[in-house]
Amino acid sequence: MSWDLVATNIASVPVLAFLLGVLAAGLKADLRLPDAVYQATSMYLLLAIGLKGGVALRESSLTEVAGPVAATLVLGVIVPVLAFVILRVLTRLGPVDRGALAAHYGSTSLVTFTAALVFLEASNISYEGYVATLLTILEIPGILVGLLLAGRAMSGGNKRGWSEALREVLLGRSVLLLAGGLVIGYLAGPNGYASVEPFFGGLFTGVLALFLLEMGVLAGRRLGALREAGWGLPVFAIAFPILAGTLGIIGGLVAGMSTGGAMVLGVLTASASYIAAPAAVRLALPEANPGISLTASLGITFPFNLVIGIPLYLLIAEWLAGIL
Amino acid sequence: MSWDLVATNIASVPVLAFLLGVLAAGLKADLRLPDAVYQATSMYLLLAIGLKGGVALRESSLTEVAGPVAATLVLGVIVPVLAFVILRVLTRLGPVDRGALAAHYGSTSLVTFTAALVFLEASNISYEGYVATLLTILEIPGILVGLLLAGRAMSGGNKRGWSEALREVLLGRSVLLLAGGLVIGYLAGPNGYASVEPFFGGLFTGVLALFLLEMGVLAGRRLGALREAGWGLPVFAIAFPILAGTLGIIGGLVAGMSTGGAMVLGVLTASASYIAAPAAVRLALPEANPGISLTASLGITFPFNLVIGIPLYLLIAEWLAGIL
Amino acid sequence: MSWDLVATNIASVPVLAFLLGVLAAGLKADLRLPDAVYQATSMYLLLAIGLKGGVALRESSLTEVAGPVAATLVLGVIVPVLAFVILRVLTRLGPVDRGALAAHYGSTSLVTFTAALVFLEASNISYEGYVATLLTILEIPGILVGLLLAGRAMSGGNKRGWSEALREVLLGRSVLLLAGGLVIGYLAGPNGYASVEPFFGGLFTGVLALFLLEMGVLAGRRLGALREAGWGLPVFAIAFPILAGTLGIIGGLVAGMSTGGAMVLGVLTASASYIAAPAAVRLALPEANPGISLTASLGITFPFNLVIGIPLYLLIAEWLAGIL
Amino acid sequence: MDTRGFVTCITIVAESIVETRLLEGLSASGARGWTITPARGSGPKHQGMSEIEGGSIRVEVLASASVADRIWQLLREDYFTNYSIAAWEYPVQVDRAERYCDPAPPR
Amino acid sequence: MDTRGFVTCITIVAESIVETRLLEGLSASGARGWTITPARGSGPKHQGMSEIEGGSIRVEVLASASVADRIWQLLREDYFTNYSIAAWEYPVQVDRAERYCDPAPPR
Amino acid sequence: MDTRGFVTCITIVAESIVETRLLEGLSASGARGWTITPARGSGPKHQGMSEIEGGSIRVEVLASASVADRIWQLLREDYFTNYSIAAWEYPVQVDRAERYCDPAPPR
Ligand SMILES: Nc1ncnc2c1ncn2[C@@H]1O[C@H](COP(=O)(O)O)[C@@H](O)[C@H]1O
Ligand SMILES: Nc1ncnc2c1ncn2[C@@H]1O[C@H](COP(=O)(O)O)[C@@H](O)[C@H]1O
Ligand SMILES: Nc1ncnc2c1ncn2[C@@H]1O[C@H](COP(=O)(O)O)[C@@H](O)[C@H]1O
Ligand code: NA
Ligand code: NA
Ligand code: NA
Repeated sequence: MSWDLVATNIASVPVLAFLLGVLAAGLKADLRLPDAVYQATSMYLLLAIGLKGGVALRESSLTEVAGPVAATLVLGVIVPVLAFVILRVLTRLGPVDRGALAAHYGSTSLVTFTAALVFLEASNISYEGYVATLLTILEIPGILVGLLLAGRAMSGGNKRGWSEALREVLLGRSVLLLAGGLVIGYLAGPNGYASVEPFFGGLFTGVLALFLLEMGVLAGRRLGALREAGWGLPVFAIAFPILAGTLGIIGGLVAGMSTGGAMVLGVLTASASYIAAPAAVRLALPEANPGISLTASLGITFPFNLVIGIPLYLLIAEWLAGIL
Repeated sequence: MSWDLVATNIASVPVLAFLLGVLAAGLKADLRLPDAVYQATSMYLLLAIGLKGGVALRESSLTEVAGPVAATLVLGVIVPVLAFVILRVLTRLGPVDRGALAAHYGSTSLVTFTAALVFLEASNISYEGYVATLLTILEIPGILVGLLLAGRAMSGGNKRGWSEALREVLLGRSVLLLAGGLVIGYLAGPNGYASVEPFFGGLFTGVLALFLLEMGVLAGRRLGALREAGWGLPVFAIAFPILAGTLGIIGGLVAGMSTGGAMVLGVLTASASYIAAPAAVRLALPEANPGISLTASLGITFPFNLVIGIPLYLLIAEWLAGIL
Repeated sequence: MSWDLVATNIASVPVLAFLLGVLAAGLKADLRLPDAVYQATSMYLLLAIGLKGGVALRESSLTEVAGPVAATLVLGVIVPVLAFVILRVLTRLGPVDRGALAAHYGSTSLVTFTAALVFLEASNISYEGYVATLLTILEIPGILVGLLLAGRAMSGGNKRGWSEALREVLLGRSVLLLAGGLVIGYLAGPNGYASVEPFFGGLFTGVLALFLLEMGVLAGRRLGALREAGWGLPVFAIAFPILAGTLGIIGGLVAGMSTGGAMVLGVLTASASYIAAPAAVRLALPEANPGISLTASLGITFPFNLVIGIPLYLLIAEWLAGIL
Repeated sequence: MDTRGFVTCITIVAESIVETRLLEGLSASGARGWTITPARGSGPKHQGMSEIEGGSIRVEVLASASVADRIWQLLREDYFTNYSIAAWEYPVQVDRAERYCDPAPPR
Repeated sequence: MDTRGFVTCITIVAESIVETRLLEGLSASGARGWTITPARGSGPKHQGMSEIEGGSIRVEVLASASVADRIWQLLREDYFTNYSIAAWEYPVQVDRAERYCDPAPPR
Repeated sequence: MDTRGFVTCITIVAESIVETRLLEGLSASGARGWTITPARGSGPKHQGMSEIEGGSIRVEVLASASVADRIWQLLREDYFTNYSIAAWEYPVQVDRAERYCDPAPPR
């Protein structure tokens, strides 16, 4: 694999800020953003991604988008099922914890997606404007499938928790701000967007860097909890994203997306949720140990994708685009 | 009335963000900004408006400003008195609650004012740079007149509460930041402003959009409380702004302002306070039910002005400018 | 001294915002930023200074930087010792409180440094890009020397407090974000920085203005506590910065820095810490009265440097550059 | 009118994710009000979830002894097993005791 | 030196708009200190004001029984009728009891 | 299984700068958990430090009486003289009392 790409990716300010955060966590130093600012920053990122995607969506025809949307929905079902099955082989976890992990890996990570876009833009590689739509779509089905897989295993079943979890996913911040941003961007169009571009566009990479500093601290702390896990979980948390990412890239290419676009879809399937999924899982599957899922998704998969995965998926996409 | 103007206004990112907030409130979803960020954002908007107004003020002569300032002061007395009287006809509220409402409608709404400026700029209609001065001036008298009207009705009278309320109005954030910003902008001038323009100028519309998302949630929740009120209050909350706005426009035109400037003065008189006034009223008139005033000003008048009022007042201003 | 320079400095938006904050504190009005936003803003400033400095550092050769770094280290030892000795003459404070003050004045103030850069840029005076490195270096030794001076006087000695204080200084936010930013900026280089420039560069002066508004409130409150102190402390808090600043300027010129660069080093030695030092001192020297150090450093020295000191140090630097 | 009286104050520290559900449960148990403060903490079972999802909440409920018992019941049945929870109660004296104990039937 | 003793802890939850006034009142009633935490909540009279003006505050005051009585008096006279307030008291044990109860004459 | 029992609740208000040290001390005294809320306040000795360094913290610790005594000891030895601290204790009733009082040997 081309270490140049990895080097380019690592030498970007957002990724370096992330590594600073990991280092700070290792030193037990306090570099976390205040909670209120962390919340506001994540709202900003969601809305900014949505708005930009909405403006771009105007330029896409329905036929153009239909294929990738269908591919995304299929991937939203396949990926968590695969995760559930593979975890049975790799670990001794029970079905509830495997379902919880499936929900995390079936869903997706906004920040990984965002870092991939920043990487593509820095590398002058184009991608379809409607990828933010795919991000929004992939948020949901993976979580639901994961919950269902775990639920089959559960005796009584907690109706209350399920409806709360459904609500949490459908009406949570992630989906509302992404979907809302898409609609607003679509309606406002390029002219309307121009007036807010200095805020939602110009600042984007800088705000992402600040956010990744915080995510680095969180990931670093999770990494510390790793010692308690066995071998199966870390292996899963690195190998599964490569598998799922490759599936996503294939799906994107088959659906007719460009190399850059297919790579982004690969990043979406490869990345694991650490915001929407943990909340929903905590409500619907309180028996699951939240530490396991978070250590895997936030402590291992997230840094792996951010530093190595992103350039790797681009290489895979370029390679597969040559074959298919 | 020209639906094109309304459509242009609605299709702007800030107004759409507001509507997203209202929708989220309806769905009982949590899209509120963290409180600390909400506070900071409103400080930013106040300071930014003040600074820009202060720079513009340097280019205005005293004679030019004197007339509009006088008109604003007169309107600051007339509008709350009118509100107090009209509420006696339309509702069964006692004098204390009517005084409270008069204080809200006599004062003004920063965000409505700001949205009006953004609308005018998007429509390429010019307005006088000193309008931020009028905003600062109108903050105060309306509240005091409203409190006096209610106070006449009260027996003992709460000296303590009155002096606190006065302090709250005169030394509250709104007035201090607006007036402080005006002075700073005036002293720093265009050169000094240039260095902070990317922050206070460039980001302005984007930050406003984020703030309006939050205001949409607050307004939406208030809207929900509407069912408990009778018919009189909603009628007042829509009809009175049109009346007061028209008076403001006439005042502006008579004082020699341009069409755009007169429209802005109309927006100031038409809009109702939901930050400075509620605080002052709560201290000076604790007997008043704060729910009534907030439902009217924040739940009805604010959305009405933001979506329909702003283009409407421009039409009225253009029409009256042709007549007068 | 040239009042023109002072006037130019005062008429800048950040300094005027500071004065507004002082005024608000005098009026007992509440213009403080919410705590979370204050924390985030100071993280932003530290990281932004570090990043910019890191990018600039790439263009400096090691030989070029070695002299100024050595000068800074020497100043980091001399300045607190001088402060400790002079305080014995000027005040009746015991060794513990004098050591605490020495730690504050031996370290440095990020915001004063930042305001000096903004001032130099507004005046089109160039300075060496590596000054942020000197800032980072000077953060630490002054605090340690001050603690040692006080510690000699203490009987038992609080081992626990000392190691905590050391940790607080070395792994506190100031040092980690400045040093981290330097490394990130160095690695990312001009290309990597370009993508975050609108955030960390463009907004810088505006964010500084908002931060100084808050600092004005804090300084103004401290100023209020001044009446309780005698004459010695205020005299020290104004005279010592001039002395230390002159030493810093001489050090800079001798080490081969430009006039602008030497002036910045003078600002570093002249300014007193009010974030890193207070925390470290509180942990290592709990017997010291924190009110004394904060009143001097935040209530007197900080406003003095910001308003008068900055142009004064430039004049001294220009004058000494002509002589040496 | 002196309406002093004793009521029970239950303090509950919980992961903030369960806030909506918990408040509904309190209401259904007959509580007529509560006060929430943001919190964070550590305990024997700490699962590190709260650090990501907005920390914990600390809920204080003033209620009659019987409502308090129903709240303990609720906590035992729905929360202690799977969630990070600490709770304690003690008697407090209030004015206008009827505000906290009105015999409003549990919803 | 063991200076343990019992004092009264009054907790007051109030709309944050009245903070300045309330603290002056506590001071005038003889309280020598207080601790404030941010809060939000719900109660039988909730008027929805706090949601806009920065929520509520939760004030704890340790004081002697007589100062506590004066504080209850203050609440009854100036706050209960028109403001959203909850308050409760209970006895607590402290060290250095004189810090909380010094016979400083009410200002 | 009804495991109700009484434990001691100590509340400590301290400058936030001492948080790390204080929590280590609590742990060493045998406390098995704590709950922290952000706070600010005023007291007879207030030194105005907290206003810059992130205010105060309010720490609640549920523990056995003997652990509580060790915590008081800690406060007296290391904190009362030089730091701004207020602390008070009172008995509370809990469920699952063993969670708070396990005879874990003090570390
Ligand atoms: N002994 C204790 N004293 C005070 N708070 C506690 C104690 N134990 C647990 N808590 C609180 O309850 C939460 C949940 O504890 P746990 O269920 O052990 O994870 C912790 O985060 C603390 O906030
Ligand atoms: N039963 C209760 N338990 C705890 N806090 C309460 C209770 N009732 C009221 N409160 C608090 O007091 C505030 C004012 O209540 P109210 O006067 O009913 O609006 C609420 O916002 C709550 O924070
Ligand atoms: N009488 C009191 N009631 C409640 N809290 C207090 C009291 N006295 C002091 N405090 C708290 O303890 C902190 C330190 O007090 P002090 O040591 O006097 O500076 C204050 O900031 C308050 O938060
Ligand atoms: Na995925
Ligand atoms: Na008005
Ligand atoms: Na210095």
